[in-house]
Amino acid sequence: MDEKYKDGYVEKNYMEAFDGSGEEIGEEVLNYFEELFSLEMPLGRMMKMMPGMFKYAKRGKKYRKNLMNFAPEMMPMMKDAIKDAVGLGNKEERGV
Amino acid sequence: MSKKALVIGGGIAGINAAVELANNDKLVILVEKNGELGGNVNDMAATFPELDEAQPLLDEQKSKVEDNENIDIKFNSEVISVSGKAGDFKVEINEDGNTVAEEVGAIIVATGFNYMEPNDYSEYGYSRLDNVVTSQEYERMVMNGDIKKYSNSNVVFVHCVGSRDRVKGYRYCSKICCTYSAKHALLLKQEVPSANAFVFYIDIRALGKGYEEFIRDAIEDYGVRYIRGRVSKVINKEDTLLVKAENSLIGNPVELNADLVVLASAMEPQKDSKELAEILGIETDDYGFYKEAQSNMEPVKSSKEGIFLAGSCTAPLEIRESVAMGKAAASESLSFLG
Amino acid sequence: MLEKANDWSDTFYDKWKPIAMGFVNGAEKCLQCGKCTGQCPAAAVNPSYNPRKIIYDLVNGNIKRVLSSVELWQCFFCSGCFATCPVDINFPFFVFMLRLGAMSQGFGWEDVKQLEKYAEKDYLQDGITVSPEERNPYVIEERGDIADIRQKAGMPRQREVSDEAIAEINMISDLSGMTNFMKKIGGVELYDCSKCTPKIEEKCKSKELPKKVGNVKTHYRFYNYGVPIGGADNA
Amino acid sequence: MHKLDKLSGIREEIVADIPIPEEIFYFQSCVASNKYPGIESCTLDVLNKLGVKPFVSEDQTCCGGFVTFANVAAPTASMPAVARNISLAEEEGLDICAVCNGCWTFLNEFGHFMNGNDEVKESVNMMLNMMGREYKGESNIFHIGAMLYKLKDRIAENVERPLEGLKFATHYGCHYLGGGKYGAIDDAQHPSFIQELVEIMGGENVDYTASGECCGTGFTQVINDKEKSLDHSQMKLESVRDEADPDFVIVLCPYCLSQLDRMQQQLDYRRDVKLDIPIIHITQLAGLALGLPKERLAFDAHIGGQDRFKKALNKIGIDY
Repeated sequence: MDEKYKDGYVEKNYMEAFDGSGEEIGEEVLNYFEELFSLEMPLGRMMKMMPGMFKYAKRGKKYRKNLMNFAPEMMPMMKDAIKDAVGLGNKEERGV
Repeated sequence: MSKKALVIGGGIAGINAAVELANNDKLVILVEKNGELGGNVNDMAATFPELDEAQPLLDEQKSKVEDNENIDIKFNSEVISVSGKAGDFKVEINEDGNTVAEEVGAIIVATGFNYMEPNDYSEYGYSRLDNVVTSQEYERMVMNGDIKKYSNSNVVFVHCVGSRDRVKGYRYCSKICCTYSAKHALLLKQEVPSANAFVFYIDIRALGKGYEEFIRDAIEDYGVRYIRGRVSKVINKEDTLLVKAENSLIGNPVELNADLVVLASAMEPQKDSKELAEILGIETDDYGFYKEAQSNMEPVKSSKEGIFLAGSCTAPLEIRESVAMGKAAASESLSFLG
Repeated sequence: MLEKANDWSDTFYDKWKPIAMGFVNGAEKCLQCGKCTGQCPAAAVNPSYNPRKIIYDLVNGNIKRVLSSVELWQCFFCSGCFATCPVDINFPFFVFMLRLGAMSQGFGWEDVKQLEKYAEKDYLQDGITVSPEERNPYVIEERGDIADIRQKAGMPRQREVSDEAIAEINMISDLSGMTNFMKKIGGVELYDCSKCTPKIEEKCKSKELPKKVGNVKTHYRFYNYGVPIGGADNA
Repeated sequence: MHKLDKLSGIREEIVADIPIPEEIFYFQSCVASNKYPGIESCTLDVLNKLGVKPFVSEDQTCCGGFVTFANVAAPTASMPAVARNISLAEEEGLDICAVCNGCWTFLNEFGHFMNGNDEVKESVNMMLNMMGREYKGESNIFHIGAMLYKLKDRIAENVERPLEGLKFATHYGCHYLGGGKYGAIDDAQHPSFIQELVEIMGGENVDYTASGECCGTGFTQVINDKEKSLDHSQMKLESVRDEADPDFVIVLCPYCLSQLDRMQQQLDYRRDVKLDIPIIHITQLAGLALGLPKERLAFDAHIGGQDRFKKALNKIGIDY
């Protein structure tokens, strides 16, 4: 058996591998899931998208054209995102 | 003038309702779908929890009906229409192809249940592998002595086939499978002491007088081995069967070579129970069992006045309770028979 | 060890269902019948692995035990449990979600790191997850170059994926946060057991482990569902 | 012991719903392209021979199932990747035919999920719109096994090389029948449609105990926990060798093919277990019966069972 699974180590049981209580760990994981699965478009997410869009646009004319066609749709989303960013804090209002 | 009563179904509940009414000097019409009385008890080798032989007991019950002058038994017949109200029903019965009209004061429904055919349970290989049988087939094997050939072999009993399963079966618990599987294991041990009996269960639900003791006896006195875990798979391995399950008290998977696998198939409502309900104008639940007027206080009254329920057409029941319900339904119906 | 049930999270399971958008649900229906474990190929080779217990812990809120377990990472993703489950629980999806949860707490990165190359080098660069390059020298010896076989069969030496397609999946990767996610995996430094000396090993037991490396805290996982039996093979 | 004639689990209603199209979008699989090119060439030829024109798109990428379920990619990336691939077929107005259980389940499962969840669909479409694409959710996804079963009459008419005297064992793989139990054409525990196809082609079926077991890849276990993966494959392959001793094992999934084929070599080197079992994909089986030349079958990409390949193929008149 591998050393790290031997009695001495297992005795320092899984309880000590965590910093908080079960409830706290649960909250942490839930927050992480929320971020991972969120479908909203907050400003931060929009900013993260920018490099990807630049990279895509740099590939050639055809790609730029695709993006340009999409631009009119993007403006209202940008506005929404900025509005959300101003009214930060209340997640329920943002419809998460 | 007193009115006739109609009893639908000649199983153990219907027989008792009819006899009870006849003993009170009422005329009874007993409608039976098949050519003989007795219903599902005909396929039974023994009863629990006393292990009495079932057939002599049933014969005694049958003779009470057959010898009774007040009871008119209609074999191979079905109710085709019902009209009128409580105390004054007009009924049409199809008897061997001829339509007979009758006037009755009260109707007792005792249509019983059906053993589910576990064809959808392909993981258990029923009707795909040899030596995988349902409990009903197993009882017949006991009666005609076929189980004698399983000496020195492993016989596996599988609980909850079709019960407590919302995907391929029914959500309800069939109530009696726990005890009758113990009965099957006991019968095996009595007939063939050299065979090993293994019972795979989820929970043991021995809800009846003497049932818990019956199962403990099977474990303690006869050495039937109980393993907690629903069987996952039965596959064929050369000439025998390989049963795969989890021993969920220990938490490890187990494999077992078996020569016979007995599936405790669920009790389901009769296939045509909803059609009959429509003819009678009474309510059923989602599965097709008949609904009582009030589940606790009015267990034998149906949703329509003058129509009474008895036996396993209301829910999975044991013999004892079916008999009690048949008698209760008879006494309640007396008030409509003048 | 005595476990304290009031340390479990009562709200976790209720709250995570809406977050998962209905993708995984129904664990509360579990009957604890064990049909899943009985047919499980992973349970057949790993004695302590048990899907039934993992579901049980999840519903009851003992997520600490689930997330820190080695067993969570032993699932074969074969869906046999889903096929046979009497209440239709799609267990592999739960494992998928729980592994993500475990990663958020710093478990299992060593497994995921080994797989990262398939996403970064193959999927995002060529558009195909399995690359034509063979990593196993024995296979090359036996079979030769796959491009030759393709040519002999009358196909182009390499399956072509258009530049546009690759640009598009790269953009999807950036937009959906996959690129960031992979950067995180790439940034994890793992403890190399092969370089371990008896001295370090001594430290390893006495010193606070797991330690924080790079951006992500990495932890060793535990056999939380019973130390495997069967000798050295099962370590 | 099998009473196959007595009760078949094939779901006729699902089979009846499969259309016989003139053209179909052939969804290329990563393992088929880069490890077993025979699957790719056979699929193209077999579909052509059966009167269905395969449409191949260079814009199609990998389904992304592996990176998602290996937890390498954020799960949010998988939906748009699936939607993008399906939208390619929608642009052509075609249904999709996948040769791999994984591709089939992944496209089907996630496609269904998006169809039933407008919020997700909208968000995914926003991403796709940036690239000038749109996911509508109109194309159906079929497995090649189901397609071949649907076309069994045409196969029967076109058999050029009857597989007489050959014994076939089957391995259906987990993700078609088990994982996709609501969309698959056959029962998860006692499937029989490959056996039926084998009979049509004139071959003989043999059975073994572990026929319903997983191949042992365990998705990522073969990389992360190789010994356990080998344990399981060894159990399965030994059961095949000892009980059935077939000329070919037919699989539905290229990933299973890769595992069962390559682990024979690994088992030989690591554990000194000698197995000589040819593993072939269902399209290669169809290719054999429909008389494709040996180059198109490309059995030389397979590692295990080369001696048996030679023997079996010589039996039906292929100089291998």
